[in-house]
Amino acid sequence: MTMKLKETPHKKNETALLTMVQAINDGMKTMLESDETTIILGEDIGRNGGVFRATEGLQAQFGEDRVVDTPLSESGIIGTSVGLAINGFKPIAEMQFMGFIYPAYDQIMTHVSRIRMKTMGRFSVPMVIRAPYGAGIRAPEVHSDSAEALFTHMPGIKVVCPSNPYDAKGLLIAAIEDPDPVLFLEPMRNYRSSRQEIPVEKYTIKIGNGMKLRQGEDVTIIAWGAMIPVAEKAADQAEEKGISCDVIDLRTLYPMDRDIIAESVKKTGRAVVIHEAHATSGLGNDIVSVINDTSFLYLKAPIERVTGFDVPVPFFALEEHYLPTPKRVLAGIEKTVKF
Amino acid sequence: MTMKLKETPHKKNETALLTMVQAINDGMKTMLESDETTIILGEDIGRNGGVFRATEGLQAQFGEDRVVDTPLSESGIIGTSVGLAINGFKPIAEMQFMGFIYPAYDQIMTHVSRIRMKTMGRFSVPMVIRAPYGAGIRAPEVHSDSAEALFTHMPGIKVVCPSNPYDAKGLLIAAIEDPDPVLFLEPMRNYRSSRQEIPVEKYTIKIGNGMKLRQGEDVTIIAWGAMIPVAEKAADQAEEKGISCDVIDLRTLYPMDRDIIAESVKKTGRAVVIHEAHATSGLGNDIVSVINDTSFLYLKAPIERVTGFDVPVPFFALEEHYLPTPKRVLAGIEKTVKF
Amino acid sequence: MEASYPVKQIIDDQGNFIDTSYTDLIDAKLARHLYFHMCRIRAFDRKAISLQRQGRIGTYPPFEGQEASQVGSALALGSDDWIFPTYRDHGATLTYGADMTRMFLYWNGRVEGCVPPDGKNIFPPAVPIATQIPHAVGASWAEKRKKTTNIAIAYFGDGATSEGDFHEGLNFASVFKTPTVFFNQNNGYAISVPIEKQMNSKTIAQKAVAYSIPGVRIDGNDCFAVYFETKKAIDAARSGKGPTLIESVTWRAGAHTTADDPSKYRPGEQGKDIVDPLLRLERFMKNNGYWDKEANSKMEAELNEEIEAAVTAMEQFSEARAEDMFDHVFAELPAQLVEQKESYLELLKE
Amino acid sequence: MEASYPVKQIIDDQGNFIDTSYTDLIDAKLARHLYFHMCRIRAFDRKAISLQRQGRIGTYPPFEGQEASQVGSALALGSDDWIFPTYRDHGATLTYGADMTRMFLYWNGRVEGCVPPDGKNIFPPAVPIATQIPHAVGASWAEKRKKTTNIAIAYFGDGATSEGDFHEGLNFASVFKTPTVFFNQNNGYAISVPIEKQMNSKTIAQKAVAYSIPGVRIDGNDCFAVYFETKKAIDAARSGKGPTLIESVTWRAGAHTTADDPSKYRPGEQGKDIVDPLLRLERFMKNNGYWDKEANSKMEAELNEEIEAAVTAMEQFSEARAEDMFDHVFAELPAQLVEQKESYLELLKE
Ligand SMILES: Cc1ncc(C[n+]2csc(CCOP(=O)(O)OP(=O)(O)O)c2C)c(N)n1
Ligand SMILES: Cc1ncc(C[n+]2csc(CCOP(=O)(O)OP(=O)(O)O)c2C)c(N)n1
Ligand SMILES: [Mg+2]
Ligand SMILES: [Mg+2]
Repeated sequence: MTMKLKETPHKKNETALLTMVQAINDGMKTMLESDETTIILGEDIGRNGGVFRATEGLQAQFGEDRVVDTPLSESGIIGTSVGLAINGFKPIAEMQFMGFIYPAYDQIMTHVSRIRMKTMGRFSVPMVIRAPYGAGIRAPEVHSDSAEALFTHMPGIKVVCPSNPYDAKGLLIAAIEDPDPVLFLEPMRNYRSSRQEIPVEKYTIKIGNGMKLRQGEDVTIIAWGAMIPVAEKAADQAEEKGISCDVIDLRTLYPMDRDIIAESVKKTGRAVVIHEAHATSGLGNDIVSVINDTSFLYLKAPIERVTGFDVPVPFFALEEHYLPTPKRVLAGIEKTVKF
Repeated sequence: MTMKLKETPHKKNETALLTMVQAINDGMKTMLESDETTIILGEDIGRNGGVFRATEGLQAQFGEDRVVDTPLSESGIIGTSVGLAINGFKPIAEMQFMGFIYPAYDQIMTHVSRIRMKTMGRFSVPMVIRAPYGAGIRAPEVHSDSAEALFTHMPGIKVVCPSNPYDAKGLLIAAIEDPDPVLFLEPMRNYRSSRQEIPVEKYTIKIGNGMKLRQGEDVTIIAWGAMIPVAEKAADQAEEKGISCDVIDLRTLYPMDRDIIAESVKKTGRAVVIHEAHATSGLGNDIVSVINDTSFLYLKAPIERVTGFDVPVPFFALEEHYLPTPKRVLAGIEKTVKF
Repeated sequence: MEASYPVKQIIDDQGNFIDTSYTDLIDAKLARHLYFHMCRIRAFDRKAISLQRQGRIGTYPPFEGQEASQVGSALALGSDDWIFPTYRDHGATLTYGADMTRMFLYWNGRVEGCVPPDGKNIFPPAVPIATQIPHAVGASWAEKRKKTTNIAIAYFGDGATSEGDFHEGLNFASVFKTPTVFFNQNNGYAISVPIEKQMNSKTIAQKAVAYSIPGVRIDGNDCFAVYFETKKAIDAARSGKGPTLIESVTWRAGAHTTADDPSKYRPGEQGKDIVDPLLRLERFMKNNGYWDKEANSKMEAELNEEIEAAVTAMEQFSEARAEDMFDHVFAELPAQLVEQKESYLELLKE
Repeated sequence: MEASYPVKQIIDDQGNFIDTSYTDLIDAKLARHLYFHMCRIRAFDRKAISLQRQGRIGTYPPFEGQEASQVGSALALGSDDWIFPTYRDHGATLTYGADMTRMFLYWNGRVEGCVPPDGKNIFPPAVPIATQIPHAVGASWAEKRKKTTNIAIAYFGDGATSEGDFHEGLNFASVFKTPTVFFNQNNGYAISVPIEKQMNSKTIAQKAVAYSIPGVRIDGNDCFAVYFETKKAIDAARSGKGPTLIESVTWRAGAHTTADDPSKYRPGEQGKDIVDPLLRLERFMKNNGYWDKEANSKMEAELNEEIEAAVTAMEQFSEARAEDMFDHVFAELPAQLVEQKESYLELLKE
């Protein structure tokens, strides 16, 4: 279909002080303006602007045809998005919480991720599935899941998870422009926890590249999304004890930046992996494998994993016990150092 | 409800020569006879006896009330089974192929696995979900998935996967008698590939225990289900090259028998993990972590993973390229030994 | 289609009989019984909202406006029946016998809030929309298999009808003729989405046609219509006639939850014309001389006491234990969970 | 309900007009056009079965008995429309323009079989039941957004109506008034499960009531009824009137697939009374003097040639390449996939 480009001109280097959820809103706005084929679908994303206000104001600006309140039907949202995507549109589908993506799991597993493969590229599904994830906001049951590993185990879809406003906008725009489906995970706890000066103009961050947040010598800490502040705090406390840490924000969970991990672990010889998903079959195990495959001879101690426990995310009175804390991470750091 | 016990008396030590699918049928028959609360639900499991004949003859013997042909509705099958299970029954739900379990993923993830937790044990869901899995039988698209990791990452459900007729019957009966939900994975390729003399009477195999298939000194090979014959062949070929292998059949994927792995790797110092699921976020990474956690100082070489590739299971003309072969496993063995 | 599903009413907004065939069936006792429970759950609901505002409980979904639907249907149940509520149906479960202290605990993030009193078949509120519908079908199917006359009732909203589980559950119920009552509260909205955007059909009752089961549409703010129509559906289920879909047309007077702001999406005037179900019953009682001022103020005082006592009990309830996060995942804890638990409890001690 | 959805017919089993309003609309050209395609796909179907028996292709699901439904509906489509078939609807896709060689390749486990001719909007057959229904809704929604008059047709079976995606797809279509035709082939069985066990409703057409969209029930073995009723639904969709649910009542004459044995679950006499759709059309053509014996045997010879040529092309098709397993997962291969691919190709060389 025709693609009228009507970029709103921004002064170069102009920036705005935004929270992550505002940056995500800005990223969608940017693409709705620049690409007529983008269309947002989801529950309560229109008038209401989404339960987290991520789509605030977008329906008013772009109309009900491009910012669509759908029925309460996740499989319907993803299934119809597949049809829109193979026929010229770029759907951005919002799952209200990651815990509610499961009804759409079949559509994502058997179609979204496989259509390019099963048509040798004749059809493709350039779509983004946005999902707020994680515990720590005193939400009801099932609202706090962290299920990235269910999608990194699904060839054909990329999985991205920013930890700050700048990365959120740049990665979201990259995801929308990606020719393949991308699951875009948004750490609810970071939505408003901090602000950042970010460019008003359109920019992208390459999917697949991690980011070194700080340089250290003794231990490599690997985390993403909502666990980044936890990693930083733990690293601070470690510094006080004279342990200096490399802190890596993976940013993309699939395809994973193995080089940034290997490069760091070859230097430090020790690694602590943090995620809030369950330990068993969590992505932390993949990182252990990456290190096993790339840095075996450099390892001075077993790799430590500090993760959510192998229990369902508990009701919120106990969620702080479920989540990795700086204290638990620090214990892991010291364990590797004292090994 | 009343539980009339009407065990059909079997002569002690009486055995029968059965294929795996016959052993599974025998296991269900045994439980239907001994426990009136067991009920089988699934698509085409009645008159038709299941597309693999696993329920052959059971409806004729036990009636349409206990062996129920359901509508074509996986979420309906699992969702109603939850209701049956919390109200006195032990449903054995058949998913026709593992690739068709995805529509029921939400019910399994948010209810089957969490009901005991969310009611502190007041309600529980003693049910078994049977699912034939794996590639190699020239089946159509989606019929060949191997998705165990999507369930080992789900606290509250156990995952079992036998590789031979004897284990299949014993583990299935244990699963049916288990107070908690069990996903019972059946390797289609092993359904009729071999026969075994197995006890006619009721017996169980403890869920959670792996099995050492052969003793060796140089390398530990860890596999399960359809990969066991591949592991055995590779071990044979390794023997010819003077490399002796410990071969472990995990049998239960969650909870995993970490002791049998650690005990072996501490002896051999080398490990090759085999599974047909995709490498990324596959269970092989968990095993790498188990070894990292338990046997770090004993490792002489990086752990090798020989798995399905990070691509959707291809259409059957290419499936043999997707699956781990003895040749690929042998290459992995030699790599660890020559490291 | 709408025409073939007229809204059944027994009394009008002024509290006068519309359907006079019920004049003998409705007496002071029944009216007061319904009124008591509607007042009770409203008092609970308003207390919960204020507790949330004070930060004494978590996010809370009020049901004000739906009291007639929830009380009328819950009182129609028998003591051995099964009830499968959503997060907004604790008016129904409290009426059916759920413990008020535990109800407050639930909304304060305590798993203890899901544990029903012994012998009460009250399932935890379904959070994933519509997932409880097949559960109700299965539980009632089990009763049928046991040859009892017990039934199950599933509560769900207008938005829930868009989910696959609604469809799959009703199809199973119709095929296996299970004793299930599908009690839909059409309160006009699914969070911000009005029913016109949720579905193209003007009624929810007509969706019963897809399964060839009875569908009825009732005035969900007329507690008598709710009570007697639900009873009919329950009796049909008990007597082996299978499931019924009830559309109880009501109104969510407040916000979706205490975290929601309806002014963003709901025209201010909308719903203004709807007569509060409690007022409507009050008018009926006055019209029929069932109104007893003293008794009422006494009742209100007692309800207030009950609720304050429950709040106190909630706040004095034993601290949440980290152990409980591990102990109820399986009947028997696997080794790795034992390890995770012990090492974490160790760390807590430090 | 059944009464309100009578089976629409244009000709009877003897090939005589029932609905004479069509006498002017049906001429020799149309009859021969339909007959040609029905013969063509039947010849393909029978050839595929024999190839499977000889182990020259994999498991195969025959559609014999459903030719009128598949050809009648496919010929009603326009060249820019979208078609979303199941694994049993290649009679329809072949008629619509799918490549016969690639069709054989598909059933021989070759992914190349899913690639449609350029410009043909033929989606790969849906293997997970009912999942294609929302796809058709989305693709037709896209056409509506582009302001074209193109539509999408979704094929699915009686069993598919039990899945959540059937319900969610039809609900979306009704809410967004998408130009979608839901073409249900009620062939009596879902593998071994007869329709009476699949649903409680006597018809599938009545399920349209749940969405307040038109539902029609047609004789799926009457190629004219299928053709003209599908055309009506398509025209309605093109002109902005939204979706239609068509129940095409037909019969699966053979096994579910070549791996299935219907004698295990289907009474031998069942279906014996059903007149083969090709014979029925042949009778009609004879009754109306459209039958041309020579032309027919010529046609059969030509079809035979076409099919043999396609089989040869399938068997001479280039070998399946391991590379293809990797190369189409993403537009650009991630590093770890490049590594997996290269190391595997290395190993193959050894
Ligand atoms: C599967 C799923 N998707 C989304 C949500 C988020 N959510 C919670 S309540 C709600 C609206 C439900 O509306 P309705 O069924 O009408 O019930 P009501 O809230 O009006 O009582 C939504 C979308 C959820 N809980 N589960
Ligand atoms: C989600 C899912 N569950 C189960 C199956 C296995 N299966 C393949 S075809 C079929 C029956 C389909 O019946 P129907 O919809 O009537 O179509 P028909 O085969 O009669 O053309 C089943 C159960 C599947 N393919 N997908
Ligand atoms: Mg509602
Ligand atoms: Mg069928």
